[in-house]
Amino acid sequence: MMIRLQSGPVEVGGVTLRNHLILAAGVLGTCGSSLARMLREGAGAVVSKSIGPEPRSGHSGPCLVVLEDGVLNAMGLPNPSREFMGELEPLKDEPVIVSIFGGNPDEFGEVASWFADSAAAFELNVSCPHASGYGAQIGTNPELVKACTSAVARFHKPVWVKLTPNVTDITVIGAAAEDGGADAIVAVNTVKAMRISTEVRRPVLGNRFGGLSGRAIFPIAVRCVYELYESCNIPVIGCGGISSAENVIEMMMAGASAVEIGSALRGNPGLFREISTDLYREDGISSDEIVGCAHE
Amino acid sequence: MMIRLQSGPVEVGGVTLRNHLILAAGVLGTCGSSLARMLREGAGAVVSKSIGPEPRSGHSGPCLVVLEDGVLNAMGLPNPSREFMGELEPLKDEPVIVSIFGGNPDEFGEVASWFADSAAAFELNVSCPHASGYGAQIGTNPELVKACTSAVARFHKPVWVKLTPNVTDITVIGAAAEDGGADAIVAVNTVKAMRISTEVRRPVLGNRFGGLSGRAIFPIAVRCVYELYESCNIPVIGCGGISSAENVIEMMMAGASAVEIGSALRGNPGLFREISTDLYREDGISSDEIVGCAHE
Amino acid sequence: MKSWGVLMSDNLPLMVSVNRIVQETESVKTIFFNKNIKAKPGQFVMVWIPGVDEIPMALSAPDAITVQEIGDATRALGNINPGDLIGIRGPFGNGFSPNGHILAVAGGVGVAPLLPLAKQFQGITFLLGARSVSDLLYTSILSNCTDLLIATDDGSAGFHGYVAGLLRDMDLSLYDSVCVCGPELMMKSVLDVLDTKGISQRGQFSLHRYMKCGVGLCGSCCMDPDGLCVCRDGPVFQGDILLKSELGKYHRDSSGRRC
Amino acid sequence: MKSWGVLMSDNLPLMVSVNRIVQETESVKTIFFNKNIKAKPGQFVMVWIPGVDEIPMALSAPDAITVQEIGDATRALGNINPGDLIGIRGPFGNGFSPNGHILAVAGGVGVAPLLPLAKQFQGITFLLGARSVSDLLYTSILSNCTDLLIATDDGSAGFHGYVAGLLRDMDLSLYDSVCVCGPELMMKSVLDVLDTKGISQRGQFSLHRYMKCGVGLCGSCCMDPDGLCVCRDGPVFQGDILLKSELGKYHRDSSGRRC
Ligand SMILES: Cc1cc2nc3c(=O)[nH]c(=O)nc-3n(C[C@H](O)[C@H](O)[C@H](O)COP(=O)(O)OP(=O)(O)OC[C@H]3O[C@@H](n4cnc5c(N)ncnc54)[C@H](O)[C@@H]3O)c2cc1C
Ligand SMILES: Cc1cc2nc3c(=O)[nH]c(=O)nc-3n(C[C@H](O)[C@H](O)[C@H](O)COP(=O)(O)OP(=O)(O)OC[C@H]3O[C@@H](n4cnc5c(N)ncnc54)[C@H](O)[C@@H]3O)c2cc1C
Ligand SMILES: Cc1cc2nc3c(=O)[nH]c(=O)nc-3n(C[C@H](O)[C@H](O)[C@H](O)COP(=O)(O)O)c2cc1C
Ligand SMILES: Cc1cc2nc3c(=O)[nH]c(=O)nc-3n(C[C@H](O)[C@H](O)[C@H](O)COP(=O)(O)O)c2cc1C
Ligand code: FES
Ligand code: FES
Repeated sequence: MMIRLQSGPVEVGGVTLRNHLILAAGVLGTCGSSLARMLREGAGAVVSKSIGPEPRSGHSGPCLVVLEDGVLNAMGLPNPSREFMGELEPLKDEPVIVSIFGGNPDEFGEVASWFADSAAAFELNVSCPHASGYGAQIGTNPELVKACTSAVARFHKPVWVKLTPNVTDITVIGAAAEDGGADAIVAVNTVKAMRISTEVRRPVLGNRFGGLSGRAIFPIAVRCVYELYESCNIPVIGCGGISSAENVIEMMMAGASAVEIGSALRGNPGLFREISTDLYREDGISSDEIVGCAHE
Repeated sequence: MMIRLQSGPVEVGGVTLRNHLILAAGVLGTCGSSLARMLREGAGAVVSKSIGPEPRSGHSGPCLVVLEDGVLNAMGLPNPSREFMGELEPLKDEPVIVSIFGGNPDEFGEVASWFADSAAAFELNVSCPHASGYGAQIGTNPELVKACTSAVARFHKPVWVKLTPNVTDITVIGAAAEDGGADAIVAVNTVKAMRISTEVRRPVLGNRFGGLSGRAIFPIAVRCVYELYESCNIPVIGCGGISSAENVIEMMMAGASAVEIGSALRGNPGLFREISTDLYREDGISSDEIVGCAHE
Repeated sequence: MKSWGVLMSDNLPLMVSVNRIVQETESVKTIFFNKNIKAKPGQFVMVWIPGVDEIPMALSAPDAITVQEIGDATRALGNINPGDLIGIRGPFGNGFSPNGHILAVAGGVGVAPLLPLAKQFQGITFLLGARSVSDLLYTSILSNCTDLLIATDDGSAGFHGYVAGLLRDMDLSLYDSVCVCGPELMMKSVLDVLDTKGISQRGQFSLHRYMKCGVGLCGSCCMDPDGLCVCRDGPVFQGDILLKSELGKYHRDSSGRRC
Repeated sequence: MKSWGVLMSDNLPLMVSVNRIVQETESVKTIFFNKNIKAKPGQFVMVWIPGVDEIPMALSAPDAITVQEIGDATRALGNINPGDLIGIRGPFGNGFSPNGHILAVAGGVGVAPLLPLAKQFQGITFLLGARSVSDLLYTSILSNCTDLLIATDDGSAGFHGYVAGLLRDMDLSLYDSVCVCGPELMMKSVLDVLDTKGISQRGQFSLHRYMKCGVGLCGSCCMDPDGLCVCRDGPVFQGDILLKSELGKYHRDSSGRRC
């Protein structure tokens, strides 16, 4: 009964992945060495921490709390900016997608220019729900999404645009990315959320608001991927709450050509290998046979 | 350390509740007898199933699946329409809020007219994420929300407007409800979601799309209540994933004057009494002392 | 978290593959599938016919349901083929809780939830009713494991008349539990007999109500006057609780209207 | 699901109330609180000072942390009062795994994670280093439960010089485990001594890196060249693994830049 996929490289959104399982942005992605480690641990490709126009320390803590069924975080886009170029040097020719952000199309273009040689592709973070002036503040505006995508598309590297689920209609934003020249859509970033410590009567996160990830959001992510698969003509990469081979198959049936995995790596850096072991067989079927099959 | 609230009736949004714990719309709310039962089981007030202009059978099944950390449903607003008036007869003078829906302001007005004598208040369902032409298709449009609210406000009964979290900015919709004359905001309805059965390669719900409720959405609901408390001048009633007295306190600190509880009643119809036992003491503090205290 | 097992993660419907279909009568089939569902006699499952609907069904065996074709979903089940997948949620509900000497009373397809009971407990007296001899279900199994009495409306086999009639003339004081399932009016008649004899509390009736969720949330199966959920508080109720209920008077359709 | 207990539901920070503050040296305080955190020696917690920040701290006792004031968050902890609430996430990390004869080497506030070790294991030889006699921490406790040797940079007590100097002249073959915590350059010197003597693999070093999440997700504590997370793969690493690492060369600040 279980579906097994054929092992081996796949090409999605202009990038040759070693398998369908990609490290999600912002998870173990600030150092070249941790990105390299995730590739060694079996990731088919890795997305870096989101890199912006200036170095940022991020929000004050707590930046992350682990809930029973998910993770709530507000890192605040800490990143070394331009200096991240150095981290990528040992990763030449590896499938490293550089996640970038900016406050406007020019900043997106500027950041992209630093990595135009080293990145296998760009992933545009227009979806972080808790960094003011960035992320979702761009990703909820179709015109800005289109303009930022165009600003990066001119480097002739594949451009993936990562969307926020915190919008009334995600397909409108997906269409804007596609219009701007995106090669793939990544869906989704975290869901805007909050928890409060009742004892000290204040939100637990330093930034008050944060983003929910992990198992709790899997049904929301599946829905977004399903909607985008119907409305877009470019590949969709599923992200949100994936923690097993079964989840991967479900995302693919919703319409994902590949998946990104973040929170489930907590406490289990060997997860990519584990999922691969469950998911792949030499005589497995091609993922083409199941991507989007739940739409028929 | 634990906060205990004073027991006894409270007035919220124009309704005198027996306590802060309200049965959420659509849960055990189609018959007068099940509403009466929930009041006997200790609910401070009950909201009926959403009643619309015509009887509806709802979507074909499956209509609901229980997930590890939540519930996914697409009932499709089944309701007896006008005949629901008969169900309310034995409930005169009980705190019964009638949830209503319609496809436009006139329909909202028409349905409200049937219950203008029997309802303690109206709750406007402009937020169901899976019934085409109704619910969230109205609740994502501020003008329509305002107009529907006004159409019901003319019956001089308290009007609560229940919002969907599936919008870019929930405070805009909250403001529209307030402008329309709402006495309280209820936040939130379910989060649009989907699961797929990988074995049969199709969404598990008959309607494909559904709404996620239960524990998984609690952090999302807390965030929405927190945002609305800052932006609105009318009381906010918190709903989404509440299952314990601690969750109630957390919602109140986010800004909820009362709460609604739905999914957590699964398998535990005695939940209202259990939470009350944990939450109330004769010498407890007034909820005024904690409502919104996480904003300071 | 690793869940490539028999059950899908979470409680998504368990998909089972149809093995074998037995035509029991003109309108009733037993559908056997490839997995066993562990349940108490009288518990039920929600059966998903992909693309059609999901409906409540008793388990007539750990790996079987017994379906009478009456509408869209049951007809779709009637047209199912070996190898087809159907989804199972559950088991749900309370099931029968018999003790002592057991009398089972089944009308038509109501025999389904009583069949596992007959197999599990020894020495049951079983009253099986149907319209006609050709509508009798599972007579050979039941005659093997129970003390079987038959009633047919047309007298084509056994007692000529309704099962309740058969019951009226029996010495019910011999039985500690009377487990009943069948059409609502048949159950109402049985309840009346028990009531007349002052033993309604010994009756355990498995009710049928329109159901959507099966888990006590949606409210579509609630009964007057106590607001009991047939799916969670039932489907089996003690007779004395039903005496003052809507049973036999009205029920509610898919929109919640009384009918 | 019912969770009005000591721990909040989920893993939100456990709020503890400060009981007692002991000024140990000019810049170091021990903060005792009202709940015990069960942890292995060398595991750490994330300490939330509401309204300020959250920082990693060793547990110097099940109900205590030992804080050196160096910046905003540690200064806020220095100004804390009895009755104030702080939040605790954790314990996190691997902790020490000593075996056989244990040598502990502490520099400055690095004594914090080694104190529970000293209390738990008998017969430890403990080298305690500090700038000056007035900076020495926990000497009376340690002299009671360990074989204590002291080193001060200025010679105001014990050996005159760095602890690594003291170490160089000892017969390290007596020890199966060498557990170390202190300033990074001190730890690097200790590692070099062990390496020279060919026993780097006996060293267990508790590292300090900038941390945000504590649970191996955010990547802010990762080390070159293997991408190990100090918060999850550490904070304690075996010496031989550190030999080829960034230790003593550079680390990363809150933005991820090397410094
Ligand atoms: C707990 C429980 C256990 C059940 N077990 C079984 C079982 O083992 N075998 C079995 O065949 N059925 C069983 N049923 C009944 C079965 O669920 C219904 O027959 C089915 O839902 C009808 O679906 P449909 O789409 O085929 O018909 P619909 O299109 O829903 O209905 C067709 C017509 O039949 C009427 N109808 C619907 N349900 C019933 C009913 N129960 N009795 C008489 N008329 C009805 C409707 O009002 C409508 O007019 C059970 C029901 C419950 C609640
Ligand atoms: C696993 C672990 C356990 C720890 N245990 C303890 C403990 O038991 N007691 C204790 O006092 N501290 C401990 N620390 C160090 C402590 O976390 C930092 O001192 C604290 O985070 C500094 O926060 P701040 O806001 O006060 O200073 P910041 O404002 O963050 O920093 C102030 C200045 O100090 C520098 N600085 C920051 N951290 C260090 C450091 N570790 N060493 C030297 N300079 C630094 C910064 O670069 C900056 O210039 C531990 C750290 C880790 C990773
Ligand atoms: C600690 C943490 C940091 C993250 N940082 C980023 C980031 O920098 N850029 C980004 O696009 N997404 C970021 N995300 C979102 C993830 O890439 C991913 O979209 C989200 O967590 C949902 O996937 P998951 O449930 O598998 O974690 C971060 C998530 C976490 C938990
Ligand atoms: C089975 C079911 C039916 C529902 N029906 C309605 C409805 O008719 N009208 C409505 O406004 N909300 C409806 N809801 C949403 C709930 O009222 C509530 O907003 C949501 O479930 C979140 O709360 P919870 O997590 O406590 O269940 C329904 C929810 C469920 C689970
Ligand atoms: S079927 Fe939903 S409550 Fe019983
Ligand atoms: S502190 Fe986040 S990975 Fe270590």
